[in-house]
Amino acid sequence: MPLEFFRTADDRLLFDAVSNAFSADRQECEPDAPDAESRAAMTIGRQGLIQPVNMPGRSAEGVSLIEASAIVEAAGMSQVPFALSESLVLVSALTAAGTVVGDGLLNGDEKVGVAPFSHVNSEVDWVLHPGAIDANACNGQFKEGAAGQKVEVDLDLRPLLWVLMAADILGSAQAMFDKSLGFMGERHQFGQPLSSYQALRHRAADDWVLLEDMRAAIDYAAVLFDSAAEPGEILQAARIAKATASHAGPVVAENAIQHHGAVGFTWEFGLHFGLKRIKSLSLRQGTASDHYRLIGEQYLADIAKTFVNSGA
Amino acid sequence: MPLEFFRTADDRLLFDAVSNAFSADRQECEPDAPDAESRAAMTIGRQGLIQPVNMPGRSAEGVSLIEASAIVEAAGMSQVPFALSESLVLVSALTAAGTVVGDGLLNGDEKVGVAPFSHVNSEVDWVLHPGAIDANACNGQFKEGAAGQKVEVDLDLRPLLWVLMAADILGSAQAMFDKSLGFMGERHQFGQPLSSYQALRHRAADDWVLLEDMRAAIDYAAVLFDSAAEPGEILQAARIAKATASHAGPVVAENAIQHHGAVGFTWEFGLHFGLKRIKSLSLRQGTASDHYRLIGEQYLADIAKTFVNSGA
Amino acid sequence: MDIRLTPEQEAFRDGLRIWLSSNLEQDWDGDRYRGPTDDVENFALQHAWERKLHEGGYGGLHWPTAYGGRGLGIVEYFVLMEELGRVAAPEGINSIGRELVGPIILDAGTEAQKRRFIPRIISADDIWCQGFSEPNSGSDLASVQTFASRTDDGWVINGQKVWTSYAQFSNWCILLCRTDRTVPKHKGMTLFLVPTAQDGLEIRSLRQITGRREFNELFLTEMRIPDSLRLGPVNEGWQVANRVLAFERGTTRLYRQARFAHELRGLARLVLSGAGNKRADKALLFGRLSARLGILRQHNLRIVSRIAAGEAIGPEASLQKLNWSILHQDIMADAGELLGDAFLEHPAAERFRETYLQARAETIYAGTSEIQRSIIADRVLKLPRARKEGV
Amino acid sequence: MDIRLTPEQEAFRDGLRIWLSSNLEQDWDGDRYRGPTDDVENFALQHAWERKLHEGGYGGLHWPTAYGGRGLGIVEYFVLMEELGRVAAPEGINSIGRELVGPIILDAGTEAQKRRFIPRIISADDIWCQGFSEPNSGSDLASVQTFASRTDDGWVINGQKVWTSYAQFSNWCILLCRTDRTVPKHKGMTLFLVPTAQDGLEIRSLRQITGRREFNELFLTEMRIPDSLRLGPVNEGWQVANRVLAFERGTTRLYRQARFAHELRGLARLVLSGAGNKRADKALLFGRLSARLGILRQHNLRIVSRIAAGEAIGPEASLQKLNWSILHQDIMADAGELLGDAFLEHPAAERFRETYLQARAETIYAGTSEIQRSIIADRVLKLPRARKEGV
Repeated sequence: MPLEFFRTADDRLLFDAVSNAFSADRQECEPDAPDAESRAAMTIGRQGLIQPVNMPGRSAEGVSLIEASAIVEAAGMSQVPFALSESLVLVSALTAAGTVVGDGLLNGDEKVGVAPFSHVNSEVDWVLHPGAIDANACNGQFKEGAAGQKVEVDLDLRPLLWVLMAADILGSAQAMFDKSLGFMGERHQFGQPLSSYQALRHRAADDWVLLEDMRAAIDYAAVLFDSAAEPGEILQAARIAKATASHAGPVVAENAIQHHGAVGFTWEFGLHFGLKRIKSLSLRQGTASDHYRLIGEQYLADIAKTFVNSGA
Repeated sequence: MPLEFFRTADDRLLFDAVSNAFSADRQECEPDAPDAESRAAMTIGRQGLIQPVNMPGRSAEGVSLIEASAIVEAAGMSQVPFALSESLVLVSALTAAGTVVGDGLLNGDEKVGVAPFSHVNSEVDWVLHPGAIDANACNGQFKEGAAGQKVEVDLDLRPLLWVLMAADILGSAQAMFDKSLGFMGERHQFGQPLSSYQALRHRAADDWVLLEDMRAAIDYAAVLFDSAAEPGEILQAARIAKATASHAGPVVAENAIQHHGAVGFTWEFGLHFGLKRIKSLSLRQGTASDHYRLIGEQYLADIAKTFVNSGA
Repeated sequence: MDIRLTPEQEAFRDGLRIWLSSNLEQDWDGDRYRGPTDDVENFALQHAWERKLHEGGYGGLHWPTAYGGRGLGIVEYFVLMEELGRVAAPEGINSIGRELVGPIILDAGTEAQKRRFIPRIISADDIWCQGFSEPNSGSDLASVQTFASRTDDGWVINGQKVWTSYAQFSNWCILLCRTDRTVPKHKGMTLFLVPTAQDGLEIRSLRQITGRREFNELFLTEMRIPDSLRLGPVNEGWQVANRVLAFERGTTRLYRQARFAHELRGLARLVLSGAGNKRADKALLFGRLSARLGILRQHNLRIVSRIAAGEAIGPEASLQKLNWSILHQDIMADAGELLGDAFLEHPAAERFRETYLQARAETIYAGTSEIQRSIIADRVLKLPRARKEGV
Repeated sequence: MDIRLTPEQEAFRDGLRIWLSSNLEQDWDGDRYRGPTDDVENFALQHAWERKLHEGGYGGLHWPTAYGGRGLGIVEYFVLMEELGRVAAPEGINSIGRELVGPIILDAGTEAQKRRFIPRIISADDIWCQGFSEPNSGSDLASVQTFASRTDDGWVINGQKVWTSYAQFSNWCILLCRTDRTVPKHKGMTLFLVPTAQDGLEIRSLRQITGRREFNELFLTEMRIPDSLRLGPVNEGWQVANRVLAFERGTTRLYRQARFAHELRGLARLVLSGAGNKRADKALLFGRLSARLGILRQHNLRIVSRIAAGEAIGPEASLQKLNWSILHQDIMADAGELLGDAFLEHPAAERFRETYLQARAETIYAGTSEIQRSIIADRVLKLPRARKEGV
């Protein structure tokens, strides 16, 4: 297989299909309505275990992280009102643990949440506690039934969670960006479309670069995971994805509001749903700076190792 | 006396006079020529002690820090090839210490340097070691003859040094900015002057704001010093001036080069003299982040104090 | 240069501090500074505070005694603003009256208008709103379409306004209307003073992303007013408004700097209480923000002392608008970094969550950041343009 | 998606690594990567390295075997670029030949031109420079004034070029000239291949702010060349050059990312050796820079795999130009923060001091950052303009 670091026709097909499903769904429910949760869970709950594509014993229901991140990106783009990243990771964890709960979730009979996502946890049957963010520990994940059962799982869930949260930020930010491009083309000020003002054109170009940066970081971490690369490498790439999205997502979202002027500040226009989603995802599970520091600690530790070696 | 936080007609008169003296001087010497040092030292060496305006026993030769910073700003603007801030501070220190060396310096018979300004120190008779940057210690300054004499001085030289270095950065950055404005008005691309492109217009506006921010921070620290305000307050204001200039100076300077295009990258055009001066001043005696952190430590310590008080 | 207050000014400040400590509610604190989220309750609280300030003698501080003002100077006004901001006192609901309508009437109103309106602004008996923006104007204020036609005894007005803050609680509105379509657009507009409870004026409130309803749309249909409610000469509304707007940008809400400093102290207390993100570089972030707040205050000091010295404030005010609005957004961004999850969940972070959203509007209203940069490029730097451009 | 090399590609890389370890000077290290500061010495070193690479079989890697190339693919070329960057090998002096002139000749040259020039580019027997910019063109490349007039047997050229890197060491120059002043400016230009040792061509070198003399001015006075040195059709020089320039932006100097990574490792070693600024937030700064370097590599991977899949690279290449040039400047800015005084004084920081200056040019040459943003706004985002604007 040749070097292929771009989304293929198949990838785009999946993305479009999921996008269409989500946006059909969205037309029937208010963005903040809790009813929408179960609907969204149904849509994605069947996806099952996220695992490396070429892992021996990969389950038939499994999806690759590339596929999962396309699904979550589409969900962000359609503002699916559900903590999708966490749910997908949870399903993976439970399926990997092989409990009956896994089936209950796959069938949509049981509800799940991920700590510390309190808004999801209010009425769930199971809670997943991802391990604390830590540069050195790669284990530390466990799940726990609300009733107190506890099963260890053997999968480092952090890369999954970080990559999918980054994908959700990317989709949400892309949607706000697209809206602002449309608005800039229509809205006139001083007799010209907003899109003709160079300061806005250039800022839009910079925002597009940020979106592509997020996309590259997410795809890279996902493809490393899917190729069952070395765990430390996967973890570092996932941190880069989360750090990049946590940094760039709010910038793009806030600029999209700025480019809408006062209109973007109204509740009815709805840009705030995306802004809050992005802001929340970017602060949870480690801020941009938190992740950059962890990346840097690892980077410096690696250099120090070669340093000592070359000195010896 | 009413509230008067702006440069008065007298202040501007001094600034213009010094600027004229420096630029007359500059025409006769190459920016990097060592000969220019003594000439520049003559120009400013007579200024004597910088001390609070209304301090009892203020010497007749004394200048206020507002005046001294105007002089140094003018020197930066004319790219006087001499570490003027350090020299002025040194003269102050020596005058305060009341040694005969002070007279030697005032007459231009002796040369001085400030550690760690090694390029100045190569052929000097006296070296001044400003205290290490430290949030808590306000003493720690001493001067030392190259021959080993050592006299303690009772003046905290850090505020003087930081404010004057900031003023030098401001003057240098202002000169580069002014040059780039002129260039943008003359240079045409795609049939229009560069100055008609909104992205450049807006960046120039942001740079102007940065210049004004520096000016405000410098003037404030200087006026606090000149009014003999509380030493801790003066120190914090001087740190703000140095931090602001160390951050903003390089931004303005680098944008000025960008706005000149390839022309600004040529040795002959000479922008690099200002760039190097600014970069060097901004890194010495504490980088922008160093000073911001010290400001923040002080800020948080002050809050913690009120916190404990209100809790008690 | 000198930045010390005179003994009289210091006495004024000390008296004010004592008055504030006994007149603000005992448990008043920063986390309630935006007032209740219920719009009606909030109006009641804000309005009551404005009346209290007036009763305390702090209304119309630097306005002429002839119209009910105290006749003090800009420095005393600055001291008042700083002290109000320092304790995060309520902002009041009538800032348009105090900071825009009052100054315009004092500048361009008739003697009768001054006697009628100024005392009632000072006493907070009248609440004013501002009908300048329109759905298709936005940053391009001179493109207003709302039209006022001459009648025998006055004017009849048709059109639509938008982004009119607190119109639902106001009894008066200052309205910018086109009165001549045949002249260049800056030269055919006139200002009017309009009672809001009047036939032909419908007010519809808009919800903002903070959840509050401050904005309103105004629909004007054959609304009739007498000529005595015209403010300034016919067709010179733009010039009259702009003269004051330039001043306004420099001097209104001088309390912002002090209020932001109050917010930053609140953030620091929350972080020091242990709610913060353990990994954040607290010293760097607080150092940078507090340094920038210091510079913001110094620019205020400069503006105030220049006005005190009789100088005019022009486009330099754009610097201050740019600075405060961007700094406020940066404080809220750093609040996220400093608090991490707690920014989203901690009860004491509610004020920062709302202010994060509110601050998005601040680089848009009263002239977007883009407009401010263009003003600086045009009027301060005088950068040549190739041809007429709007922005 | 798949980012693994094939076994053949891995073998190629392993062989290359072995070759590099035995052919780079034993004490070669990053702090000498810019070469000697003496321009003549530097030329000798760079040129010798290019010959060595050719002798090792690494010249013309992805060019047709018919003209002396190795006939390998873009992925092998990418591997070569990464490995050269990883050890900070000399950049060579003939990048214009390899990355601009070669591709244009292969794309638009006659068979005779291909046979004559391509092998000598591969072997580094010819060194090329580029005469595109002029004193009054700059970013607006289409406004060139240097004019080539038809004669009986060829062309006579008059004009002036500037910013021509390494012209003083080149024996050939690719020249963009106006050949028709009566048509719109993009449609009246033609490319020529010109020997530099020729009557009517004067070269004057310019000193740069790094102290080096890489730039040159070219003065062309009644310079005569035969028609066989015309490259591509008359009056289509702009189209021919632009087709390749778009490609060039995406694929030339793929080694930059690896070279910057080498620089960052050098900076980290210097900081870890204790030379650094004790107060700097090392983890944050190195984390952010290394993350951005990772993303830069991923964009390269994307471009290379799209070319390998037969797709065209268009304006997306502007993304990469923006990213690498700004990241490089940010690395050098953070080097100052991380090193403090040592940035100015430490002998091992010399490379960072020079690169800090050199990087100022990188957001200017090969299309300024402003030009790249405009290309993205126009061609990727397709944002409507009100009227024709140059940038």
